[in-house]
Amino acid sequence: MVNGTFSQLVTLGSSGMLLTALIVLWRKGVPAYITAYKWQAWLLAAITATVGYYGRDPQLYWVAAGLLALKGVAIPALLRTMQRRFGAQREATPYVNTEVSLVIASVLVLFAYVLARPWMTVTHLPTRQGLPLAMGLLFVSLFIVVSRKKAITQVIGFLMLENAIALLAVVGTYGVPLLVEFGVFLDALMGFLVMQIFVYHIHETFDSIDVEELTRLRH
Amino acid sequence: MAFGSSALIVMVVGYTGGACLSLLAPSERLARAFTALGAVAGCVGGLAAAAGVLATRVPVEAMLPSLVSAAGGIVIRLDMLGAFFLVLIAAVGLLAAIYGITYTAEYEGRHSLRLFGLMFNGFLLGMTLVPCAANVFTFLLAWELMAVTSYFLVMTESEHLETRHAGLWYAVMTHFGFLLLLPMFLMMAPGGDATTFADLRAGAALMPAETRSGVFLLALVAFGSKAGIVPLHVWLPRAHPAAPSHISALMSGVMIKLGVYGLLRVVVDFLGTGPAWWGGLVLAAGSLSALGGVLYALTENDLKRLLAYSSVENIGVILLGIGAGLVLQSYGLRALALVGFGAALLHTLNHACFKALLFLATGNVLHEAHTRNMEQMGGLIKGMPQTAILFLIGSAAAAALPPLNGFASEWMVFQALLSGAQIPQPEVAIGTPLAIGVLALTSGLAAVCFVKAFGISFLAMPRSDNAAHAREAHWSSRAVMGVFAAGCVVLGLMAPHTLSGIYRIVESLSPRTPPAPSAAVGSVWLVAPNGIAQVSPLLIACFLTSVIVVLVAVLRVRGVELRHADTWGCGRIQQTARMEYTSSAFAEPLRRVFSELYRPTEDLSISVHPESRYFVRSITYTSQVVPWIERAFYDPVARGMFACATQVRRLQGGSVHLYLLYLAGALMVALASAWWFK
Amino acid sequence: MSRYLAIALQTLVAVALAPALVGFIRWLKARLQGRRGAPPWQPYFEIRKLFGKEAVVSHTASWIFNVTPFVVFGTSVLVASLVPLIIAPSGPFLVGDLFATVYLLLLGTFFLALAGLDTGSPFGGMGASREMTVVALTEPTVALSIVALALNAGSTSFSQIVARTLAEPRAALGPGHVLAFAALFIVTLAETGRLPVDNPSTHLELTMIHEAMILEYSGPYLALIEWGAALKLLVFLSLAANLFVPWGIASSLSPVALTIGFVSLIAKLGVLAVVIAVLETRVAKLRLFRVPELLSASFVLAALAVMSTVLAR
Amino acid sequence: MILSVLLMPPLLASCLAILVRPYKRFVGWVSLIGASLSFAASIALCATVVTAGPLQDAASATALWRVDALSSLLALCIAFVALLAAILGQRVGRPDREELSQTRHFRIFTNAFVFTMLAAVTIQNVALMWVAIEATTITSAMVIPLTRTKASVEASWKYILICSVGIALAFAGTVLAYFDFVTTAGEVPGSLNWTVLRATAPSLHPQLLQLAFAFILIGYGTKAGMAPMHTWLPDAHSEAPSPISAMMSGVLLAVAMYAIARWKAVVDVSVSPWFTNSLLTAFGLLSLTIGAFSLVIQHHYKRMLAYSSVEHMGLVSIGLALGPLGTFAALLHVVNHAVAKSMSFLLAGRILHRYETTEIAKVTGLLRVMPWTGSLFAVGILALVGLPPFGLFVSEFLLVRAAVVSGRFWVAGVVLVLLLIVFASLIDHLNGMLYGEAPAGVAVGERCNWSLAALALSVGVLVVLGVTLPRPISALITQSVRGVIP
Repeated sequence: MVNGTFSQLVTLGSSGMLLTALIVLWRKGVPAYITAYKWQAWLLAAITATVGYYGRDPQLYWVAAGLLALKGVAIPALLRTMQRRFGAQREATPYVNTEVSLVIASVLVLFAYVLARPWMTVTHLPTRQGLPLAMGLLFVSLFIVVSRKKAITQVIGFLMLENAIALLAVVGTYGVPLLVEFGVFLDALMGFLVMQIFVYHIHETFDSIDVEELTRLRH
Repeated sequence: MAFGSSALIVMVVGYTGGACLSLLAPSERLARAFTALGAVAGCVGGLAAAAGVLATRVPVEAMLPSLVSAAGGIVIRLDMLGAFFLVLIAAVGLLAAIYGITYTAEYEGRHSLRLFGLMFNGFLLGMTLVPCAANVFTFLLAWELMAVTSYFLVMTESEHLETRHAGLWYAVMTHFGFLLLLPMFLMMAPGGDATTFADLRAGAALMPAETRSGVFLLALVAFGSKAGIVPLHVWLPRAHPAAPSHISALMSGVMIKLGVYGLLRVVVDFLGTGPAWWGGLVLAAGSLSALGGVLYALTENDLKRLLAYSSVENIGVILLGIGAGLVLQSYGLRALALVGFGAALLHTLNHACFKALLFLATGNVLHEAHTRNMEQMGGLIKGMPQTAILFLIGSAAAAALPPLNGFASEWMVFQALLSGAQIPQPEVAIGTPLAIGVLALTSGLAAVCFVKAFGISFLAMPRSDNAAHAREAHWSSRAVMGVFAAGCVVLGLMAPHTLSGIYRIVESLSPRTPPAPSAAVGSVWLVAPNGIAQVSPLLIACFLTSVIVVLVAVLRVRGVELRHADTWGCGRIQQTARMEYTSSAFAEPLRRVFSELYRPTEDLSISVHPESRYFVRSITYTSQVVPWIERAFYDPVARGMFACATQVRRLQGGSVHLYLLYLAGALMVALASAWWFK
Repeated sequence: MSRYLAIALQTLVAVALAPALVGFIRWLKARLQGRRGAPPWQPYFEIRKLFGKEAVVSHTASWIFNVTPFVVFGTSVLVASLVPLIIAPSGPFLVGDLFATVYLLLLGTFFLALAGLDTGSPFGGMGASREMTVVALTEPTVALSIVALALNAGSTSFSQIVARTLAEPRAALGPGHVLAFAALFIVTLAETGRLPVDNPSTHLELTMIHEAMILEYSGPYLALIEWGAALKLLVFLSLAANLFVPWGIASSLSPVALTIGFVSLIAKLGVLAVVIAVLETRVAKLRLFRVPELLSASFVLAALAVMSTVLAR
Repeated sequence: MILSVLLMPPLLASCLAILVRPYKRFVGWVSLIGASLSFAASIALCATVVTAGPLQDAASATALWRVDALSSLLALCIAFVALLAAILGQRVGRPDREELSQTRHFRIFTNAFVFTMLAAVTIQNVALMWVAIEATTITSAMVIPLTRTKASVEASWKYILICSVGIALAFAGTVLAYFDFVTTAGEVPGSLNWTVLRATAPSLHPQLLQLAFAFILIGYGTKAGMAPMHTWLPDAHSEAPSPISAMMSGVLLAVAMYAIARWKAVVDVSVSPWFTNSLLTAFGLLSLTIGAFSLVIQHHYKRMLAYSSVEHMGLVSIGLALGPLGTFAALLHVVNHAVAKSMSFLLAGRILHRYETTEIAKVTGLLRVMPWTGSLFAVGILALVGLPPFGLFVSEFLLVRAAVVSGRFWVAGVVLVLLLIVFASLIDHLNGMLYGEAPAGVAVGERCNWSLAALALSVGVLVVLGVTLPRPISALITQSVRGVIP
């Protein structure tokens, strides 16, 4: 029975994360995206802690703490400074309007479930329910990166993609070895910092962070 | 044996030495000297090696397996057929190198003679290695080395725009041929690792019929694009005029013959006997090239393009010989097939001789009159008497007039085709006489073409002051051309000797054939297959000279007073150069006869005086013959490629979202395929 | 020995007879047109007169202009020695076969065209261009008619062909033979510049082909060229006659056979001369760009001849 | 010990560049010495690996670093190209404005970039290899906007975004494979090492590995510049300074290909090779086609070289899919391409420095203006097009032979046709650049200095690879082929 609550908690957490991704598709304002990302990071840290508790793996606590500090607190703060700096309140009209993007998101989640069916037969981990949700989150965040026009929104989409993969790791394998976890952290942070520098560059040279401007290099 | 391989080593060292020395030469003059020195040394080595093999009939072999062992290493084997072509290359190369010394003197300021020296020696090295190669990798290495170096040689006079276009056309067509050689050799390699020619020969015997036909077709197209068979000849009339004259002599006289060498090596040596349609296809290609080549040569006003098209025609004649040989071989008439291949090789030798002479003579004309356009030449025989005589001998040989070598080989091709009529099936036998008709028409048109080439550019009054002031070039160039002219005469008179030697070479190709027909009637007679007809160029020459001597003696005895006066012009006051027949006028009747083939573009514009339309101010008539082969085959391909390119260019649209969409799409496709294929 | 002497004599006879043949045709045409016409041996007087005159050479002409008459006459004489007139030359003395004959004549025309171009006058150029066009278009016909004959006889040398037709008289009337004869006759008219293709007796600038090339010649040079042309006509006619109607050719060297051979040659040449004369009075000259149609007709005849011989075999 | 001599110099040079506050010239010389040191180490490494077999830093299976034939081959290429770039990269960036800070910035990230590539190739742990490759993206992205122009900012943004998204997908694939491994074999220490993965591969689930390979192919394919994920490559390579674009085009693509080859070895054990081969052939042909046709109408020579990289990576991926013969050809092609492409990019940098334009139409009379650079550039292009005396001809010859021997005639046919199109377009562009008159305002003439000698050395290497293919190199490649093909 213990496993029951454990798997329910993990499934709840992962579906919560998927929900936050859908908020980005639904809402228009960039501050809303930042809060959505913050909640997603917190949920990920919670899931990691629960897996650590039930899987009796103390290391995961350190990982959860790291996640919380890095993705839960530091990155949203940096995002807010960036957003205040550019004053990019409204997301420019995206390529795909809201209704159509939500339909696409649902199709992608459906595809993720179809894709994940063979995994369910393979594993008997209690957290296997989280796998398709993680794949769904991966596809939805990919869709966000593809369809949104503001540079900040694309960065948020990319961060959500990394959250999806972290979730996949936690749910699928109860966390990758510590050294690898540390490496992935380092890369996530460095990646985000570089992207942040580039957004400042774009703002400085194009004095707008609308990615539509960036079409000089063609053919 | 040791002599042969040491001669080959001398050859390779000579060329590479010449190449490196000329590259690092301090001054341009020294670079020129080193180029010639290296080339002469290499050619002498090559000649010695080939002569050794031809004399002793023992092939020279050398192995360097350590080099590129993965691809089979460098293997050299010079057999009789290879030696024949090596003699051709080395002889023409030697004379062209000597001619080049004075010819490239005018390049001193404009082009880097160091690069020219490097490329010239590299070109000769590549060409001489092709007949010596004995495994796939060495053959392809030498083949492409020849192509690359000749590309840079064609590009020496790069200031003109059409030279650059010519270079591009040449590079792409040669590479097209090269990229067909690759699969051809690989289809023949049985296990994929055994790639020496001996393995290919063994493997070819066990190949199923359709692979053999596939290999034959690839060989015909690949070597045809190097030899310049009609649909694939488009680079020839562009590259040869653009190259310096002694380079185009080398390319036209010898390089395109390596296409013939490749065809013989693969089809006759490796594949042996094939179905009859092989020979039929070669006959068709031969007649197409012969007729197409000469027809376009007729309408050319640029002397070098005329000679380039005439090379296409002569390649057609060679292919007629090979085609006859193949058809006869497929019906088991081995002795007659031998005559066909022998005739083809004899014509290869003769064409190399007179075409090199003609190109070098054009080089002299270009050097002095600074133009290739025949419409601006005329009266050069006054300023350049010796070049004129040599050009006349070359054009007489090219028009296959009796005592010279062109007649001997063309007569043998006629007899080889005639013996095709003895094939049991009548419907196949009808093909060879029709080929005789095509060959006769071609030789007739060739006669017209060379009357025009010699008559318009050398005779009558000069049409430009450049032509009027033209004087003889350096004595060394005339000496070199003299050697070629002597070659034409001697090869013509001594044709029976060379032919018996060539029969021994062709026999070495397929040892199973019976001994050659009795050519030993007397070393004076050229004998048709199984002795049905004979002709002796030597006796013809003797009778002709004796009759002419008698006539001259008789007239001299009676005394002939000569009075010089103006040309009679129906009472005109003064004869000017503008009244002469021009080259386009000379070819105009035939252009009208074959207008269906030429489809010339004609436009006539008459400008009338403003006051009244009855007073015509000027009439301008321009007519151009654009080879429709290019419009029919090559333009669609180029347009198609550019259309695809514009579509693909649009892929890189510039928007990040588009790129990310590609990424996501690719992911979806990969996941679907992973999920789909259990 | 006697065979070489006979052939040498035969060649001399041909050289001597040629101007008479041209004179006879001119005389016959005059008679048909109701004129008295010059006697058949008039050309001998012309040649003797021309040899006496001085030769005028143009300033622009080069050495080719002086060499051409000798080459033209030389090739004609050499071809006359190859063609079966009275006896069929054979064995080592035979220098060439049919192909060699055609190419020797081509050599003569080659130099004549060059001489035409050499003087720089537009007439010479026009004549050379048209003559070479006609020669180029007749080449395939001549080659195919030779092939038609050679396929029957199995060889392209004259003696073999003559011997084969003598051995099998029935073959002489075969379709291959007749068609080849017709083709070769049309080619003869074209090559020697007879009426349908070119009018030998005119000096009208735009119509003459052969005459235009030799417009500049005078004196002994003109004599040699005229004599060479006459000899070429005799060679073509005797070729047409003896290859297709070989009866009467002396097979042995006995004086009786030789006289029969000579008489039959004269008779055959006479018949052909009459045919040509009648033809020339009846037919008008073809426009230059209708000549290729005539020549392609002869080419089709020759091709049919070849097909009938090959397929009938 | 040799491993540390290989890895340490670039790391130390980068740290030195960070620490030295007022940037001094000697940092450039230090990184040059570091590069030559690591090159010598890589040669020693190859020698030991060929003779003594794979080298590990710790005896047990959980060793972090492991160098077998394949990784030593790639380490050799990386070190050689890094040395070339270090020699040629002395004066970098715009000479007039704040040149010192740019050079310092450049020094830090170039050396870091070399370190990450060397680490990626020698690490045994799959996930850490991913981390190293992600780090290469980040370090190289930092250098692209060295000269702050609209074009370079745009190129850097596209590069970092597309590559990071691609690499993230690759990590998803890695996690999936690890998930499959954990469910079958449980938490084994050092489980993410190649050797352990290959050992347990037969027992993994085929359909799961297929999905994992799909993610990995798309992920690392983006880094390798395979179509249709190649779109960042022309922008990044044409805007980056020439030493960086030489290293990126020469070896960074090869490192990504190395990762795909490693994973193919694992996946082929459980899933039948037909699956991976067909995917690799499909993507290979697509990149060859897009690369070839994009070259036809091309107006910038740097983008021309970038598209030619896409085309060559297409050839390598087709080679990997053609069995042992094909893999031998593919690995030889990687080595040849690294040398030829880096040389061409460095020369393009010199041309850009003299002509100040990347337009092909504006660069004329190259042979007259810069005779040495022009002729070396011509040699580079002729090598890239696959003409005999150079190495690429041997690898393309072996590739086509592998296709014909393995019975895939249509693949060989399509490859040959596309190679002809590439040949035609590159020769046309080269033709336009080499000949013609020197444009006004361009200084004519050039002194032959020792940095050109280094490029002449690389031409020597190409000819040696093309004509002789020395025995140690072919032995190294045959060993690494055994490493890749199960």
